[in-house]
Amino acid sequence: MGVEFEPKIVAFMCNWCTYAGADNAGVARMESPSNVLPIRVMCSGRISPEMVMRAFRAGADGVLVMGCHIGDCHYSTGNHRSVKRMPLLRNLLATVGVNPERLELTWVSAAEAPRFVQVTHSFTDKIRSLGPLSQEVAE
Amino acid sequence: MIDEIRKIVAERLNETDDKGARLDGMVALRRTGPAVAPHVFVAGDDLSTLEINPRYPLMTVVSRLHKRLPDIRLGVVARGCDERAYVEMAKRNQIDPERLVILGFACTAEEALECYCAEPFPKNLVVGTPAAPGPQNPIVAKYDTMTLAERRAFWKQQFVKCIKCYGCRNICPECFCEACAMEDKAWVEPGFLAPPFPAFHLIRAMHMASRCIACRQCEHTCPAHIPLTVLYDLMRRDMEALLGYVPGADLAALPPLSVTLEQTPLLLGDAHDPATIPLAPIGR
Amino acid sequence: MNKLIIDGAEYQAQDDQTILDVCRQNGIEIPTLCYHPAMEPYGACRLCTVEVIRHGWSNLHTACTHPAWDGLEVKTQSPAVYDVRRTLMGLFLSRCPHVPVIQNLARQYGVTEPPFATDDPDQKCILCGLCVRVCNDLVKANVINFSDRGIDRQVGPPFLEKTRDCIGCGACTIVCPTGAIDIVLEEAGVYAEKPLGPTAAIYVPSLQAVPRVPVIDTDSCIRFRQQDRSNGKIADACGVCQTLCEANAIDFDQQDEILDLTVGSVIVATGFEMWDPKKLSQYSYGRSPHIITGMEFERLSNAGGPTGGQILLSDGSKPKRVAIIHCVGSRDHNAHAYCSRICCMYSLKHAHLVRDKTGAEVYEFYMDMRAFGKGYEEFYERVQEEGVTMVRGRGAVVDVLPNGKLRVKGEDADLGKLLAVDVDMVVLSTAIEAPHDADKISALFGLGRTADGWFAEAHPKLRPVETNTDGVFLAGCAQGPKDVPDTVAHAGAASAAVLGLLDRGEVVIAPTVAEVNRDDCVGCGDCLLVCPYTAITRVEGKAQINAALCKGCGTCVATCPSGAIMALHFTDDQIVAQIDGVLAWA
Amino acid sequence: MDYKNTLTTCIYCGCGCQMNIETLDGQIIGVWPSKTQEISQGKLCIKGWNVTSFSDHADRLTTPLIRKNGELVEASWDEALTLMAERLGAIKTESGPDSVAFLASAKCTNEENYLFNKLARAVFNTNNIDHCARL
Amino acid sequence: MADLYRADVLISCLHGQSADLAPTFRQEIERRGMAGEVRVVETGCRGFCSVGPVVSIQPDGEFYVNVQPADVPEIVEETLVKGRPVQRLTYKEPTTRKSITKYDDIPFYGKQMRIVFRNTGLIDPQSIDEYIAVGGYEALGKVLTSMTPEEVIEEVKKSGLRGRGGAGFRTGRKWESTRKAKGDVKYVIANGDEGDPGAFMDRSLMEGDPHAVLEGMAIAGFAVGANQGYVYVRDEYPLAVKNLNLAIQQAHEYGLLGEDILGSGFAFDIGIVRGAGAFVCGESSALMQSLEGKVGEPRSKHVHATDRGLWDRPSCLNNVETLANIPVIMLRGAEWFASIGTENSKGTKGFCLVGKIRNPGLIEVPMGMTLKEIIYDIGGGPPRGRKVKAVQTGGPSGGCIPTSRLDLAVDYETLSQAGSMMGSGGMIALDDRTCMVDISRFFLEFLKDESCGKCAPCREGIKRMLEILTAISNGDAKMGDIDTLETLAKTVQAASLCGLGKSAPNPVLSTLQYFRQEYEQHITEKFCPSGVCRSLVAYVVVDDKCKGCGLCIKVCSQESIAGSAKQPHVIDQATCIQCGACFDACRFDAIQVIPRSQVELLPKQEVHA
Repeated sequence: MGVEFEPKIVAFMCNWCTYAGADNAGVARMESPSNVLPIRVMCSGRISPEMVMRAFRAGADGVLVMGCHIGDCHYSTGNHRSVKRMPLLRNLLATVGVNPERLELTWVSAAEAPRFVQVTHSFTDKIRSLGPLSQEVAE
Repeated sequence: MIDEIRKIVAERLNETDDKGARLDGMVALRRTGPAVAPHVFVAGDDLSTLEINPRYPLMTVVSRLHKRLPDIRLGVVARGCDERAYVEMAKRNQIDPERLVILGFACTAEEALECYCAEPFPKNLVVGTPAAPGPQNPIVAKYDTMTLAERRAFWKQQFVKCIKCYGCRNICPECFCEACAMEDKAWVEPGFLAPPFPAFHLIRAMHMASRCIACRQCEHTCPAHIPLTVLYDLMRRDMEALLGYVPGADLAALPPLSVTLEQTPLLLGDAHDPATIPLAPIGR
Repeated sequence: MNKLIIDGAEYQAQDDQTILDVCRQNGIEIPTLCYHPAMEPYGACRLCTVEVIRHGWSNLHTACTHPAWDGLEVKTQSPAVYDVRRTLMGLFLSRCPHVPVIQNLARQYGVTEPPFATDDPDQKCILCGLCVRVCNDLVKANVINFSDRGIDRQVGPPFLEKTRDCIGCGACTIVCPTGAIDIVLEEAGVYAEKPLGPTAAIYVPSLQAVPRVPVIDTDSCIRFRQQDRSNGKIADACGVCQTLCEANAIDFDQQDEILDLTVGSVIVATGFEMWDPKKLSQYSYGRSPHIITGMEFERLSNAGGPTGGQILLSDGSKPKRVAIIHCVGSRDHNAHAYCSRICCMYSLKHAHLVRDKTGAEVYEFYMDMRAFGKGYEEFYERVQEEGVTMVRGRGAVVDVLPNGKLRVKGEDADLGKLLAVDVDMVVLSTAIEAPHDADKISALFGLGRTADGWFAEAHPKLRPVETNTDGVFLAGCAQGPKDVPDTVAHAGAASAAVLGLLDRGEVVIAPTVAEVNRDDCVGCGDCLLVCPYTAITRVEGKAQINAALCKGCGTCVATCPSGAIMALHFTDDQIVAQIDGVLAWA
Repeated sequence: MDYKNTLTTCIYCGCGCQMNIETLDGQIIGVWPSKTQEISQGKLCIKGWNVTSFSDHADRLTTPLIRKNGELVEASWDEALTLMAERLGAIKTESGPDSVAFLASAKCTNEENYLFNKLARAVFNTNNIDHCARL
Repeated sequence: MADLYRADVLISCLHGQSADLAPTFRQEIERRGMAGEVRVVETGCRGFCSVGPVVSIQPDGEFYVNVQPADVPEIVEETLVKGRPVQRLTYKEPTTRKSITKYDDIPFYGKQMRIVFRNTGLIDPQSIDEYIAVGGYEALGKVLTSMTPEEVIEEVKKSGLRGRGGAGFRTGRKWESTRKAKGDVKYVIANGDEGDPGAFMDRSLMEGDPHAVLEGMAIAGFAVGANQGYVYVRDEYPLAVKNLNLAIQQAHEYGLLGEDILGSGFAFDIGIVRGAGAFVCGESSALMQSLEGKVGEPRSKHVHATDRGLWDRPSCLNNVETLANIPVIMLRGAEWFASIGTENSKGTKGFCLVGKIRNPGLIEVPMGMTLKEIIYDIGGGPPRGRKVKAVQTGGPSGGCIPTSRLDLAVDYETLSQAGSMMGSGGMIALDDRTCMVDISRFFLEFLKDESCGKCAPCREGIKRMLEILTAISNGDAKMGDIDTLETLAKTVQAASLCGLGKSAPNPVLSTLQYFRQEYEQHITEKFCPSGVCRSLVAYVVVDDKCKGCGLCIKVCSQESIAGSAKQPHVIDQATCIQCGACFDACRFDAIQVIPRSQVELLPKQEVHA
């Protein structure tokens, strides 16, 4: 019996908003899928394209980059850079045939614990439907 | 065309401008026997050896000289792509605009076609009449209809040829970094030939997002004949669509990825909800 | 210094002083009508006549004009002086029989009835010239002056016609001893400018003001108005306050200054604003003068307030029944979901005040009595003992009955049934909320906001006075509702936090900063553009990071194509290690 | 300012790709593949691009070094050659010609390799000779 | 050079009908072909108003009175041609009817000493040459060339000269304090305002001898260190203004005014400023306000004008009469001047002697002369059959001195002690036909209009005093009013700011002091013995005395007297307005004044305040 494919999703979370939101979700005992593997960074602007590609290279089936809403960034304009970089990277992935849906950028603030749970669930389901990345990027 | 260029170069080298300053040299190509290589002509040189083909990224020469000789004032015989290269390099302090005079000449129609060049002539046009822009690369033209799978196949089959000679990076006028992320083992683990797909190539593609001026040098110097400019033309298309930035067009325009949304805003979708930012079309 | 004898006692006088100055300085009573300390003595009413003996010669002179020469002997109450003043008052009383000032002065000198026939019984002007002098010499508007001569002399604008030059400053109405001039508010025309009316342009804002010093309202102050009207030509009008201020503490040249202070830390203590009960119509706020908010009740019961602290209805009578409704706009999803924390206790205080001051029945509608503080519970019991009826249930609706009474409807949870009470006055203990301009403040200091609109503290439990932005602290209700003791404690903590930074000389900053490897940096400058704190500058062609400014966000690390910038924490390697780590674990 | 592009051929393998070594006042500042040569047609491999990296590398030997009491010390050619001659000669005589092995470099010219070959085979009479290109 | 004349015809009293005398003389002289020999000069006022117009023929000195144009041919014929006096026209001594042909012999002039008016009436005021001819500007020359300012001041102090304006302040001391006052710009001001209704001596001086004033001012300027002088002249004296301007212009032409006068380096200029017709501007501080173009309103006295006067600069203000004395003092010396007058009132004083006397006119007498001498010797006493009841001196600021005190020697102190005041020099002889209440009311009426209204005692006090006097005069007053009047008067005098207010009560106080019973009679008996207060009197004919001569009928303007010749006449009380004309005309004392109450009640004639 084939083991159902459980996607591995690397979620880069900004320390001030998303990570705090995740923490609140936890505190509020809300359920979010374990597929989502959180990595805390100080700001979504810290995630370079190389970092995302490295995550894919390391076996991630999906990468979530989560940060503060525009204007809420603790460093005022960190998220401005990621909201420019990530779309270009998604297009680039599409250009080389990697499904761009595997990479998503979204904003979750500290107060939006319920939203955090909703985003993680929906992304996990999407990646599960896309299947493992290895299909697309054969060694 | 070449004779006219040689004549003007000769004049410029002997000219003194209004501030009484003279050019220390003119960067151009020189034929020595069978070979042609970049050379700095000075007043009194035999200009008959000055050539304009085969194309080399002369702005890299200018940048190297400007960095090492702080007072040198140079002229350069430049095509459209050289001038565009100069713009992006000057913008990133690799060339000092004060100490450079551009002597632009237009490419021929064949050259424009060969390079699929959208603007085969420089703004500082001195010699030659602008030719019609070349057509779009045929692969790029039909790219929107290609499905992800077709794309994967195309590039896997191309990138597998890559011998990691870093030629594309070395020849590129816009790749002026001392240390290169493509050699960083954190991103590209060493020891593989046919470097890891797609990381190795996408790193440079992402770096060239706001710099690639479509001079085609990388494709010409790739021993594996990988159609790199398809990748970069698509990247330039996405950049222009998303942020309205055309590398090499305007010295004053700020590098789009480094500045805030207020300075160069997103043209598509709403930054407040990244999900609204559309993807380039993908074939079904 | 001159020495002179007044009524037998010796006094000192400056050279430029008059006899009146010396007397007034030493409390010797001399009546005057046409004298004003801020103006040149005029000597018209002659009331200040005193007996002056010099070189043996005794003469009657007006004290206001006669210099206090050395060696003078002055008698201010001699019979001759008394006779002159008595006759003068007779003359004045005959001229102006119905002017109180004149009647009182006349009575002092035994003149109760006008000795002579009165031409014009309504006459109030005694031609003392104070108004003319203040208008010409002080205000410099040159609007009114004497016209005609002798007994026909009168005061008025040129040709006694309305003049556009009158700036409506009211100075003449203030100095006029008999109230013969008053300000007439005209719709348009002469007083189109802001009519000051007889209030002073310099005033103490309120008795509780800190510091309690007078301020000048430059819109009404004659000096500034004349300066504007004459665009600087008349720059020294009036200045009476300056001349009379013994501490000469008045400087007209002070300007508002906008100080650019470079400070190390900022405490944001922008407090709260009262929630507007009009937003929920069921309380009918605004539809009856007797439905007031807690703040308005405070003003009513304040001794300095309009009713001198008495709790009165609009018709001046005392209310017999008062209802106090808690949680108006608080704990209410149509307004503020949070509890405003302070209303329960001040509502109890209001109930006590009503009982104490009016003896009226008090109905207090509350859901939960949050008397959490030290001594609060005891106070709650005491208020109950004073006969306040506690109704445990939200005061839901207030209706204004046709007879002006107010019907408060609500639920009594203890009895489990609905309740309606007709009262004379309803006090709404309204919620408190973040100030209306909180957005501007948060943008200015990079402050976050919690869901309820208050500024976000760094950590609700562990760092209540700090914020996510270094050096910016919160104090008081800016961070959330709190009563006075909590506010004081909170503010104390904020100050301590600031003081902690002050004395240390160098500051410990978070280690998470970035650093440039100068060899790898090619000086392209992208990182300079990226840094929100301008912590990166170009030094000899290469980037350099000022560690004190760098907040460690890492955006520059991700931007640098050649990886020449390394973050000391959250390094690429560490993150990559985490990537491999989590993926390996899953 | 003396800027020169010297046409030369890559030493690392037999392809014989040509490139121009870019020098400024005698310092190597860059490498340009020769676009006019039919073989390389303006292309180079990774070695070709980095052909000049050894030229002023910090670890490059500039003089012979002799280990004296455990530490490598600079020495003159004469001293080094005489030392090698004595020792290698002694080893050969003590342990026979095959006790010495010769490792040549692909980066040397054919002539140099020919001489090296002669030294090994003719002087030391051993066939223990090879070169790094086969590593 | 003016050509020489054999004789001069000096014509005075240029007003009224005498205006055409000069042309008539000129025609006559022209007709006689004597134009080259005889000169006709329209000269200043000789002061003998009762007999004006007067003509005097120089150098012989014949003096003709009441000359009409018709007499001109006779004068020319007899005196100019034949050198014989025309007896018809000479002055006849009233009692002895003896003709006195020479000017000096006439008693009216005999007793006078004309220093201030030394030239008026003798020279042509519009000719500087004549002024110089009689010694004009000699004093200025002497001062500028041989004296220092301090010496000039010392001389004036030694002379004992006091202000002729009325206050009698020592002129020398005033000059000295002006000199000592700090400031390089100082002023000399000549007060020619002469606001008194009864005074006209300043006018005659300014019209008759303007240069005397100018020379006095120049000397004052030199003494106090002023380079600018102003003459403040009443606008109601146009001839004075004209003559003064002419004099200034001529003085400039002769280098006697302007820069570097007589080469002495001293510069002095004089401007004429015309008063705006306010009596109060006679007071120094009000005058200076008016000079500055402001409303004539006095300032408190503690700031002396000699320190801060005109435009806040040291200013020396003297009456024109005072200044006219200066040249004489400089020439004839202080001792000579000090020898004239009393112990502390030196020199002479001009008076305008008017009222119920035979010889009203402008006189100048040495201080110390008794009132009796002035009234009777100079003034010729009251007209036929009348008795002098009192003498009013000082105009509205002065007081009434009863006949019992006529032996009073006139000087500053004696007059003020007597409750009156030297004042401007007005001197009105009152007879029994003048009612003291009415005279006070008249002056207060004037002062009510002239009070500047600034200070309450003067403004309000005078109004109330006038109301009381009017009530008394109308018979509506009660006894207490007199005391109220007195206290009011005392308060106004004590508390008023300036001279006008302080002196305004003098007429009332002095009349109360000497004629209180007249006031009481007006109130208790409701009768005005002088017959002036109309509501209280009635005129009736005394049948037995009335000769029926009809004289009274002729003078009665209301035709209310009836009666046939030689029959006792009857006055119809209904139409009689009690003007008293019949009483004055009747030679047989047949008309008698009786209290109106005795006549059956007829509508009273109110006097309006």
